[in-house]
Amino acid sequence: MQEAKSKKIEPRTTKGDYIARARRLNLSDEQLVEFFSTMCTIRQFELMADKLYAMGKVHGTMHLSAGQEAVAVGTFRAVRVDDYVLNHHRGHGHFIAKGADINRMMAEFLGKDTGYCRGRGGSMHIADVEANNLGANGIVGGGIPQSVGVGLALQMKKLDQICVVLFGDGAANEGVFHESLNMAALWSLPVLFICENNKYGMSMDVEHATAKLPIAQRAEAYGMPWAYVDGNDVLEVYETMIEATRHVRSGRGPVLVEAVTYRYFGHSKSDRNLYRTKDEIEDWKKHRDPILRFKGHLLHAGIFDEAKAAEIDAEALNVIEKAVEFAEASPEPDLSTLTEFVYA
Amino acid sequence: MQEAKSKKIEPRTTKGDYIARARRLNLSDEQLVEFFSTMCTIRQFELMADKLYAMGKVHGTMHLSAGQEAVAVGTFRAVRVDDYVLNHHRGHGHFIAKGADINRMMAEFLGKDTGYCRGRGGSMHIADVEANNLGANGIVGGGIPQSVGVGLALQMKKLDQICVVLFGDGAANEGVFHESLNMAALWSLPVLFICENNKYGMSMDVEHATAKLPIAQRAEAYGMPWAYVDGNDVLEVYETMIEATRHVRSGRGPVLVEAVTYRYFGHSKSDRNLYRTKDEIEDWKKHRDPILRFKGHLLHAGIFDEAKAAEIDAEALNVIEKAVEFAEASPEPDLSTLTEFVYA
Amino acid sequence: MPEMTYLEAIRQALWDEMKRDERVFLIGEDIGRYGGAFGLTHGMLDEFGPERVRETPISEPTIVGAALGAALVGMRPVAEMMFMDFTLLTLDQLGNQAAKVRFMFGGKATAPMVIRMPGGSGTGAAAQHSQSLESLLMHIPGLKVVNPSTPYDAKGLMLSSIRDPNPVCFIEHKLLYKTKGEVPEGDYTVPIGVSEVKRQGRDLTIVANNVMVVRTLKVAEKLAGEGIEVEVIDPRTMRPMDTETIIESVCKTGRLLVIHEACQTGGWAGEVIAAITGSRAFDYLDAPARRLAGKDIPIPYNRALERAAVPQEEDIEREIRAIASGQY
Amino acid sequence: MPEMTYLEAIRQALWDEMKRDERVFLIGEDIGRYGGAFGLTHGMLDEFGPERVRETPISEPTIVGAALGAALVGMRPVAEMMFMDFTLLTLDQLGNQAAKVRFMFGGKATAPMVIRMPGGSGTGAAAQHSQSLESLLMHIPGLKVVNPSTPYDAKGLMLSSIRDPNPVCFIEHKLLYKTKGEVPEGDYTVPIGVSEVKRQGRDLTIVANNVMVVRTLKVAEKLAGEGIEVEVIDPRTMRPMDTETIIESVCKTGRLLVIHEACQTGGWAGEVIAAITGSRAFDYLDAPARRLAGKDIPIPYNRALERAAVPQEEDIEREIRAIASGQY
Ligand SMILES: Cc1ncc(C[n+]2csc(CCOP(=O)(O)OP(=O)(O)O)c2C)c(N)n1
Ligand SMILES: Cc1ncc(C[n+]2csc(CCOP(=O)(O)OP(=O)(O)O)c2C)c(N)n1
Ligand SMILES: [Mg+2]
Ligand SMILES: [Mg+2]
Repeated sequence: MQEAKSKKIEPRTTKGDYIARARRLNLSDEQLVEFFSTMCTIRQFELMADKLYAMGKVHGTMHLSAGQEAVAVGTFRAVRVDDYVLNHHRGHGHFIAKGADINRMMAEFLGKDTGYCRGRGGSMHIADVEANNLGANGIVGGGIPQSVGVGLALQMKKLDQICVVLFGDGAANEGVFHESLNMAALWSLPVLFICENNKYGMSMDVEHATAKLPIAQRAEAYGMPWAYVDGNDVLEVYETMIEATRHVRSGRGPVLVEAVTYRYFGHSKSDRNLYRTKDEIEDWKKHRDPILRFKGHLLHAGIFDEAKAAEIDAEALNVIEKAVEFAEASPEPDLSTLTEFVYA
Repeated sequence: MQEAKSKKIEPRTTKGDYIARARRLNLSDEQLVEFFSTMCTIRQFELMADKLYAMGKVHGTMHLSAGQEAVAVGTFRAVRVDDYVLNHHRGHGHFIAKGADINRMMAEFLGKDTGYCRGRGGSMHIADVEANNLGANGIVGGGIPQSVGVGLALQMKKLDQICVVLFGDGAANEGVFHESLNMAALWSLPVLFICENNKYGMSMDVEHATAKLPIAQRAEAYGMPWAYVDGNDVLEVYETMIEATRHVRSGRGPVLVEAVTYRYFGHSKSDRNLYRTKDEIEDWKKHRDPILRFKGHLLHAGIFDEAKAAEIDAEALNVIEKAVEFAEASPEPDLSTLTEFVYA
Repeated sequence: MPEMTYLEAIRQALWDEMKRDERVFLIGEDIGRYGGAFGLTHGMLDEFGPERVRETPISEPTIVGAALGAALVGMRPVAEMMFMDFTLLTLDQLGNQAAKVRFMFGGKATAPMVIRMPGGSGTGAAAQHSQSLESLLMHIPGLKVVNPSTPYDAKGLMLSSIRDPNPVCFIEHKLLYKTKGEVPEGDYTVPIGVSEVKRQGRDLTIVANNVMVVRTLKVAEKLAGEGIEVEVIDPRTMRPMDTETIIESVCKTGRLLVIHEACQTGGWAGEVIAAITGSRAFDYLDAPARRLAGKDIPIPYNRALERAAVPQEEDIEREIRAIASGQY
Repeated sequence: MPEMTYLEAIRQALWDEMKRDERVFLIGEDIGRYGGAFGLTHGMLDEFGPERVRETPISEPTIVGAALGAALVGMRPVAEMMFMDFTLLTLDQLGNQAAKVRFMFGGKATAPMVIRMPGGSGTGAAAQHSQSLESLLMHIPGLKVVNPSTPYDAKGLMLSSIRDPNPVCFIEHKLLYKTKGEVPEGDYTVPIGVSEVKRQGRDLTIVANNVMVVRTLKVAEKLAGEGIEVEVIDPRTMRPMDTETIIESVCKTGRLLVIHEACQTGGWAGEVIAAITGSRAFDYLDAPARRLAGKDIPIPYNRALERAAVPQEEDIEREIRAIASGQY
């Protein structure tokens, strides 16, 4: 009989002054400001996406991640640029944090030929394979089994990259979650499973979808270490992911991290928010917003002042506005190319 | 956050004299002899099936359960006759224990019109819907999600029957296992999940297929009680199933029981047994055979003597031989009915 | 007769049948408070409660498997796949289990269940939320495949589907949800397996399904002004398919065009053409049977590409004109 | 040229390609010591080790998903579905993911992967282990579907499939595994998308796949003695399908019969008939195109029923005679 080898990974530096934690993690002022700035960029991207949709400029559907920025930034600052990522449908933030070109993202969002997928994919299928970004997915849980294959390939090639796969609280109830965790654990694959628990799968709250919480404890069934973190605290996410990636990269097998967060917008364009209260949303926005909280810490530590913070946010908006300009000026895909790209 | 409510169900009466245990479970001599006799019938059925196959009388494939008789009898003596069962491919024993007509089973095995499925199903699809036997399944794990639906129906109809679903150690790695345990636990459905761990899924030994053992502990991920029992001890199986069905029937939700056992024959007709040693098989046959062990206890307690035991076994063989006669004398399905039964 | 939308007509059928038959229940994702991705089940949770409007975790294979299990023991589940594309996750339970259980068990099992599934493109939902997969489902014996194009048919066919003792794939089209039509208030059924001639004409027989029926009828009206009289047949149920109505029509018109949104290669137009070719209508065919179908590509996101991927009115018009002018 | 079985030919292709290209690996259930349910991968574990002969838990969706993930990052996985029927468990990863990933990503992703899948009836394995599902797979753009009938084609097509940059469904037939034929030792390929005329004839064009090619050729030889000369075309790859070869043949013979084991309704015979009807061959057709296909039922267990469920030599003979005598 095999021994259980699960353990809950606890962030080491939860005590004490917030910025002191950052120091212990060797994060410089510049890095902290960059965390803030990237979170602002993500937020501005999502606000703009919503605005463009309201203006009738977006044909398709979209899933916005405003409120979840800390998971994206905390994760992608902890993993390496050359690590692989398999993303889910609510993936704008992850791609921005991974360093995607905002212009090409926005162009894809607007279905333009200059977009990452030449307008074929849209919001739900943004990918940048050259940058080891293996794409968002319209099928809930669709990327999870693919992470097993990426992990296998990395292991067979004896490379030290890892594969990060992101999915929601709802996705953790798909069968492939079970199959893939079992296989990844069995073969000690370099896969970091990240469950972004934003409390709802569409309208289904996580307590009514999941027999036992936290979701992360499911890792124990496979003898896999797990962590359960405040996904709205970018430093806590970062620290946990540093721990988790160290484990995964060292060949000791996969880890499952659950990051608790909250989405501000409706699930998608069809959402009328009937399943949750305005109060609940407002409460998260006021008291637990990942950007406001982090800004507070930076202000408190004197790393920047309000004016600088506002300037950074303005610059983020500027980047997004430029991206809209770029996207709007970009050509539509040529109709004559309609049937291309089906086969290599 | 929900509290974990898992617990391992421990048989209460593991101590002391074997037959004393039976007494505490209110089992009469007659019942114990019937346990023995039914195990013999199952064994003889499987031996005969193998013989018929060797004689070229069986067209299709088959999966024999010789060695696993105690799981079948221990389970189906603990559940009620009107409980539902969803079975897997290695299901002859379960159906016999549930009380199926041996003649009609044998006729189905030989593809005859008098068989349970009028020769359409064969070994892998024996069913007797009228007797709440919802059939074997050729798809590994195929019955598991159906148990959720049966459980739902029973709950909605406020009936006190339960649904027993059987599957192998290999099947527990299919995605539907996860989905179904989650749903059944979430809704406290009256489903008894029984994982018959015979150490191999075809040639794959359970240690190389399962990231963490025992399989039953996976129930904890769903806050579900579980038990891990010696599947070759009919009394231990029976006792655990009595406990488990009491829990399930009382509306407190599903239970997962893993019963460890061993199959003597190859996986199916294509098996050359390359993945395990003869010694291993012989060891199980000699030292852990469920029928020999149980017989030893009955002899020791003077419930019957060797002559009576031999007589019972001979009678079992007789029943099987009669079934073969019945089946062989039965007509083939009429070719003119080929396209019937597709639609109701 | 009251006017209502296609979406309302389906809801009314579900509602009425749940009132009438307590064995009927809904099972699926976000079908309660949210009302489903398209609002179709809106209000039903309040009316029927969470037990009969059973919201599930995101576990499609087990949704279909659970529907099957419940059906086998006497319930009448109506499961929802939020998008038809997700049916691909469930084809073991649907195709290996539900479709075959009656046959495998020698006629002794009955699985009365409905799987609703909105298909089709036109909403910018891209490749994984826009497919038309009826041709796959039609190929699996044991399944029935229903596919209404009007509110009237939608309600009548849903009532037939729930009452049918077999697994029925009930295919809706997203673009039809808001289309309106007259729908009787009370109980009526449209039989499964009966085509309808939606428009009579002498020059050309067109067989089309769901949204293509609507597009074809529009074009047909336009061309009637020019003296081209097209007969439009809506099979309404893809399996079993009532080919007799098509055969008769072709015997009259001598020409056949099949139009569907599903990709052309392996699509059901082939089935119709083979069936007609193999029938007495062969001798009446004055020209080769034609098909106008979706391109052999996944559905693209970009609006113009998406439009171009499947037959639009202008394509249908062009094709009919070509046929009428004897171009083939 | 050495003789070998269809099964050995496929094994040799896998073996040689794994020697030649270290990116190639096998993944599936019981493919190691057991050698797969049919012994096809027998000996490969010893030769290539457990990393490249990767035995998995029983988790089909993740087997295909893992193959896709590995392919996306430069490997060349060959996954095995023990029986084609189990492919229905994987159609999300195969149809929604692998088939579409290149298109959705605007041409920027490549998924070179092979899924082997033995199909077909005739072994008493009943409804869930005997299906012929090529018609489903053919309908999904982005997939290639390969389906050899001889040892020669099997090896040559397997080499082409592994080297192809797209997801390829490689369909084998259980009854063909033991059939023998000449197979060159060395490296050669049979191109994907090229039909082969397996027998020349002037009276009737027959298109058949896998085991039906073998049966048809036998019948053809027999009837040749009576002066009926049948032309037999094996498409070899179902998608892309080389219809040009069929068109040319029909222009010559004036008659078309399509034979497959897959169920008739929605089967690929419809695709061939529609394609030929819509081609220049229409004018040469002297009689309606016919199809002879599996019955529209799940495969029964009983041997006689099972035999009767799909076309056998006597059915093929009867059909050819009927056509030759102008009965249609
Ligand atoms: C297989 C599948 N089932 C259902 C859907 C419809 N759907 C899209 S997102 C979603 C909710 C997903 O919830 P979660 O995984 O928690 O991610 P979140 O949207 O909350 O970020 C649903 C049901 C889908 N796209 N794919
Ligand atoms: C979905 C599916 N995958 C694979 C198979 C082939 N197969 C039949 S039985 C079996 C092993 C099952 O192992 P387990 O669940 O432990 O049951 P056991 O045979 O040991 O009783 C396999 C791989 C199948 N029938 N269905
Ligand atoms: Mg969520
Ligand atoms: Mg087993």
